[in-house]
Amino acid sequence: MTQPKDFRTQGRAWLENNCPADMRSPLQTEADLCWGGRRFRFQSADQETWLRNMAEKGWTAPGWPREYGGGGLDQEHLKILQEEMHRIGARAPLYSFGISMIGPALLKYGSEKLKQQHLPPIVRGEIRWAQGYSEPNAGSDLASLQARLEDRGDHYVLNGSKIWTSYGDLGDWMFCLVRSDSEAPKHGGISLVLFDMATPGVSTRPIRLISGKSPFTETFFDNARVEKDQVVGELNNGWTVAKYLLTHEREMIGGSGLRPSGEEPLGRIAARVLGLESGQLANPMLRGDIARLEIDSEALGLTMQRARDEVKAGASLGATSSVFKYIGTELNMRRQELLMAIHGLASLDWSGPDSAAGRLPRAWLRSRGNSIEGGTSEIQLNIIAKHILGLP
Amino acid sequence: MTQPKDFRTQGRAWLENNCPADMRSPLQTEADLCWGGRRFRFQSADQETWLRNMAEKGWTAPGWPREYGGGGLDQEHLKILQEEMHRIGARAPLYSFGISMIGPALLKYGSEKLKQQHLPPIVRGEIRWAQGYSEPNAGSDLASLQARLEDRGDHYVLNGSKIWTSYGDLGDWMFCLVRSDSEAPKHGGISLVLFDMATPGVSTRPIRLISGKSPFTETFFDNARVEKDQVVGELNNGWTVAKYLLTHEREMIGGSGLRPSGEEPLGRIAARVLGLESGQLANPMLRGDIARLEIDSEALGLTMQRARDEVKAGASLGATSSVFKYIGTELNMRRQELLMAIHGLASLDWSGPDSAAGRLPRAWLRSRGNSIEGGTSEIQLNIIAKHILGLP
Amino acid sequence: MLQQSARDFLNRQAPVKHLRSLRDAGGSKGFSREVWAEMSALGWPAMAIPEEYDGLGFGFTGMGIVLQETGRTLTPCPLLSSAMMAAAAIVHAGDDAQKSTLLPGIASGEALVTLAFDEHTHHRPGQVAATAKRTAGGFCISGHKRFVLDGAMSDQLIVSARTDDRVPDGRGISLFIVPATASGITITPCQVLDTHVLADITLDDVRLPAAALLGAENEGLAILEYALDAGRIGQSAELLGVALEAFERSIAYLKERKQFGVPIGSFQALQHRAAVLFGELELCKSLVLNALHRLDSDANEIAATASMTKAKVVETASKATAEAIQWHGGIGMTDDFDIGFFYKRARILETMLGDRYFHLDRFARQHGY
Amino acid sequence: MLQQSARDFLNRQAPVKHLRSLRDAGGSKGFSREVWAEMSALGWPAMAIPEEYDGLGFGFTGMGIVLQETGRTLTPCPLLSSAMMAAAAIVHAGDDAQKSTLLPGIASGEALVTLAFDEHTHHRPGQVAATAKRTAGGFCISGHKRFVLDGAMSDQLIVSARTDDRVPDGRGISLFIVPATASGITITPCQVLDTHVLADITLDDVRLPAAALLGAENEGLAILEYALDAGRIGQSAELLGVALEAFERSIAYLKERKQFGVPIGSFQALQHRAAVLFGELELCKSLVLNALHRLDSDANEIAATASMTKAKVVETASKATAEAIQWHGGIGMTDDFDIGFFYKRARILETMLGDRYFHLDRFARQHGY
Repeated sequence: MTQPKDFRTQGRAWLENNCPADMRSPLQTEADLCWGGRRFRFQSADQETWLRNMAEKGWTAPGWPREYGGGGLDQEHLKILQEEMHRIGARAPLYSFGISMIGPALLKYGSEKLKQQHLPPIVRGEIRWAQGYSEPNAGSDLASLQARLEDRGDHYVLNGSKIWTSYGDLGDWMFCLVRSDSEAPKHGGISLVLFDMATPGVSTRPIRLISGKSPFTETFFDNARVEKDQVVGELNNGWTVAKYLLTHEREMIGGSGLRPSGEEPLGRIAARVLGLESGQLANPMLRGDIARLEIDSEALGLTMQRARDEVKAGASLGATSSVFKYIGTELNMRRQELLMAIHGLASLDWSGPDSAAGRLPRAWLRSRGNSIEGGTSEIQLNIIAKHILGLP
Repeated sequence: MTQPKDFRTQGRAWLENNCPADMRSPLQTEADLCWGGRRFRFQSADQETWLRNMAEKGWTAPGWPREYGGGGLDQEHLKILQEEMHRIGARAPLYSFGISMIGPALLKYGSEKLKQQHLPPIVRGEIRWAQGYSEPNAGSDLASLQARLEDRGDHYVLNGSKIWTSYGDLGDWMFCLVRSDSEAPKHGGISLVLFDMATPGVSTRPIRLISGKSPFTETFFDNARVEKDQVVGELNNGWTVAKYLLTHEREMIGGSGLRPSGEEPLGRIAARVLGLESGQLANPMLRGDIARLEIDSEALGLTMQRARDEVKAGASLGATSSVFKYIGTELNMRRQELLMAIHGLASLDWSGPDSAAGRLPRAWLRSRGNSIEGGTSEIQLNIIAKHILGLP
Repeated sequence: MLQQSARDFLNRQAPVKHLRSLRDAGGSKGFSREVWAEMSALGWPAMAIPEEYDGLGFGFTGMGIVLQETGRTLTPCPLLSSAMMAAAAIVHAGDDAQKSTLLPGIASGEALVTLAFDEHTHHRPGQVAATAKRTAGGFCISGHKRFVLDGAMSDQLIVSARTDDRVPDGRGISLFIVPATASGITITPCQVLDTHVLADITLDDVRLPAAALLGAENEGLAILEYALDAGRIGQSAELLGVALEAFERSIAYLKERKQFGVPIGSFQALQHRAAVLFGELELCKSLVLNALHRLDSDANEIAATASMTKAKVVETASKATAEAIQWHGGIGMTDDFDIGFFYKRARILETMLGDRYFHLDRFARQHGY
Repeated sequence: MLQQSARDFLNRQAPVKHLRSLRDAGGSKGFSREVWAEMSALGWPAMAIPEEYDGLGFGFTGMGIVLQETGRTLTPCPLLSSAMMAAAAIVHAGDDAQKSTLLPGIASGEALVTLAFDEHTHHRPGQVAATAKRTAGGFCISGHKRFVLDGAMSDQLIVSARTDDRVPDGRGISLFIVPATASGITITPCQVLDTHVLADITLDDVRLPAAALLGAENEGLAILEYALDAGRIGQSAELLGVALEAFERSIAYLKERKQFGVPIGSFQALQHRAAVLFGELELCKSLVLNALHRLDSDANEIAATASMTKAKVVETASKATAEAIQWHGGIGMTDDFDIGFFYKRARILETMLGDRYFHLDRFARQHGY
């Protein structure tokens, strides 16, 4: 591997040449996120170029092995790449549940065939993945699932439904937790299977949230065909894979507690919007809550970095992801509450010019789901109590 | 009964003539409290006079029936008396677990003999009562008690021990929860008995707290004799009496969340100690916490008044006492924390002149016990959840 | 009695699905004239208006009880803007002619009057840039008022404007009664979070007779603050209703919804949070009752009471409605389910007329620290 | 390694019962000279002192690790006052002569130096009434310093005094190295909550040579603030140890103590509170590590870091030690049981060098709001 110092020099030069200028500005709206996939429409030629260039280097998934299209970088080189991207304010070229969730699970549990088949298209942003975990009425009790996988000799068929599929209407493939043995005890008899969402018998219906948006769907399976080689890990051993995948999801969600890159610190926003009086925020009672949030957010960032360093040194993330999930989502909710308070009456506007078409209140409402999705806060606290603290 | 208006006029005149001037100033230290009892030493002749005068009118227990020495006042007259005492800043003539705890239980459950025997000396402040409830290692699980009452024909004998007896070393009589039938289920077989603490076989040992003071004792029973007529209510039915008595204790403890009468409001103390800058507290971050505490404390006072009005209208206090106990003790702990912050470095002084011999930090440390004694906060929340909200 | 009859009426005629249907119909009305006519027939807008002006003379306590019930059903109506706040200003400071002209209409519900005072994105009633200049026949007002409650549906506006630049902040402000149809007025409705409609109002050389002045010249801020405090107390009553309803629905859900084979209400962690919240709501009930009584008995001392009450009720309602979503889980996040409307309504009520920070600060200042 | 060896030593030589025995013995020493001599033999006071002055040159990170361990055992010692804060001031601002004279003694533990700066009942290092007047041979200092950490046991004091009245607040203050035995000095020890001893020090026309000036004249506040920030970070490390130990002892108790027939740690409400606290403690660990690294690498930018760290660690430690008492129940309130000492120590560490409110305010100011 290139020496770190050389890697930095070369990487910097490459980024300078290959990152379009427009891709070096902070994200303005959710529409600026590049999710890739068959149905994705690029917002601009620059957005597409940036994805292509990065995918070619394998830097959309820089830590994955080169044989599956990844960048093959170790922790030290990864950090350098992050720093250099941060230096020029480069946007992430691709947001992807393929990279953050199913990819790591395939790398750890998938057959060689599955890796070869799925990882390279993920790296290239060609296939967008949807998550099929929750079911209606199951809620936090994830393992009580009912979607049924039946063996039909040379293939399986799937019946049932899932709920809370993020952007299910835009997904190409789904990784889906199903019951493959209804006789087995609750946590046995579960499998993680993959299938194309264009398969006949798979359909979706959007769920409208209190924010007025529909980032989730329900997904229905009516005798949908699943190929036999699309089981991740062993049949009926999917709960293990699912739990591993959940730790990645939790850590990812926990990141919502950090200040979004490119966004002004809360205190500065408050000073700008509310004004100062003798150097202090004109709203003195708000100051303390803002300071506490900023400190906690900084502390979470330091803690996630520390955990990454420890993982690098051989520790397992495991239940710690529950700590990040819990704290990160609490912080994002507090942050959204404070943004509402900072913007005052303008924050109520559902459509007017002051609030950029209600972006602020919609983000505030959306954040309430943070402590529910990906395992409720209560579930995370249970996990911490049992698996970290060892309480009975 | 006297007309309210006349009662106010006559009461005011009587108080004017019978409340010594010294008894109209705020309490300075705990030593100013008049607890009465055989071992009590009056601080001053005025303190003794004030107790005698009030006891003669029955106004140490103004709501009790006149036949047992009480004042015989109804709610309306009680309120007038309170207002008139408040008007001249009169101290309470007597602090007494007899009045706040065992008295109401005797009035409701006691035999005529027990009422005649015990209530008048309580009104006169002649007998100081101690509470024998908690036992070592029982903690919140009050009903798991072990102190054993055995029938010896014409009397009982008691063996075992109690813990957390408030001022057990100064008590004259004890009301004591004991196991009278070891075969009965946990909440059955419990009795509430009364005995003189001078009875042979009863001894106490002080418990030193983190505040350095010893307001509690352990109490030991070694074949102590208990008379048969000193059972409150029926034998083995003491749990009912005990629970009734506890609601009174909880409401009393809840009162610790109110600003002590005669004490400055917290905000005013802070302004005096810390100073103001352009009309605001020089410590801007502390302001919010003080304001929240003052509001909560005011709200608790209004709520306790509302509950008293509802009890007057026929409602039962019951589980509501748990709300007061929980909130009141939380508020007192917050209040003590804020007092420490307001007094800054001076609050650390364990003995020096600035802190009046460590009064402030000792009160702060003592307050930590508020959420433990009289049933922990956790127990109160359980009671609210089950008995008020009806959660399963 | 009043409470029960209000509750029965609202559950029948304007439950939460009434709000939902208003929203789904779109438009800029914000409330239903039909429902308002029925409320008026029940005498609700007349409650706090003296009998001599065709009111019922019951005072604000009854109004608060009704507002608490509209909070439970989230029913949008101009009770707060017209029958409580505007009425309070007119009763408190109007002359006989103004009272006779305006109050009977407010009482019957046929006329709507609202206060137009905020000019910033934050509630700062003392910061007034709108001006009212003396003319031969009276005054000429220009300025820009924002976030006016029911501003698009009202017949009359009570507008704050600066009549004297030379006196320091807090004085030099006057109030004027302005017909919404007066020449020079432009009203732009703006829909907020939950379908309530606020208005942006510009006044461009609006000419008024001298009789339009409400109360003494330059002394309008005190009148305005009194009316706002009445409004804050009314809001607190409404918020209490919002919080209680969200809490009670959630407690019912905790008993019914099962997970891991048991009702989720059997989990002690949720039980304790529910119990703590119950206690906070008890405190809020007492504060609201107390504030309404004070408003009826001791009108000059209500500023500290209003801020104390609103600060506490807002924090509790915000907590209660957020917990309501959390306890409902995923379904609580969906638009199909009603609980999210409570969270939105609590936010609107918090933000208008000063949020928790505004009132904590005001409470502390009023107590000299 | 350092952590483990420190822990082993402290558990053996100075566990919590060491603090208890010091307290029960009374007196005004505050710490044990014998234990301090052993700590010194292990090189602890030498860690942050450069090698050229007989130190180990390891920087502050190692010191923080040791302080975290003394927090776990609540061991009183002058590591913070002398080897961290005074050393920081001297290394940062001292001239060669001062360094050569003072640092080797601090490193060996034989000399104790402490900062004397507070004059009020609240930590306000910029408000200095003590004066230092120029004399023929140097300076003459008068003033009253309060709450001086280890002030009764130190050999040298670093005293802040005003050298120029005419420059506005923040400048015009200078630091002086003053022998504790100098003529005109009166030292009165005062015992605080948990047996630690602070001192009240009056300086009455204390005459000093010119060489007593530490750093540039009139620029002492910046040096003092740097040394205080080092101290605040050291305190945070110690507080973290206090909090972690109280938390771990409590978790162990939750597993062992039974009520209603089950371990109390099986009650979900306590489990969740413990889990939340665990997360907060994880954040604190990261903040403390980060602050120590920053102190070693980037000495000019530590003010915001120090305030951020102390504000958060204080709130968490206060919560953790209070919960520790609560979870232990009645026994936690007794003096016989050790857990109360953690609560007391947390309070002292919070209050000295600025409490949570002080540092939240400072953090906000440093970030321009």
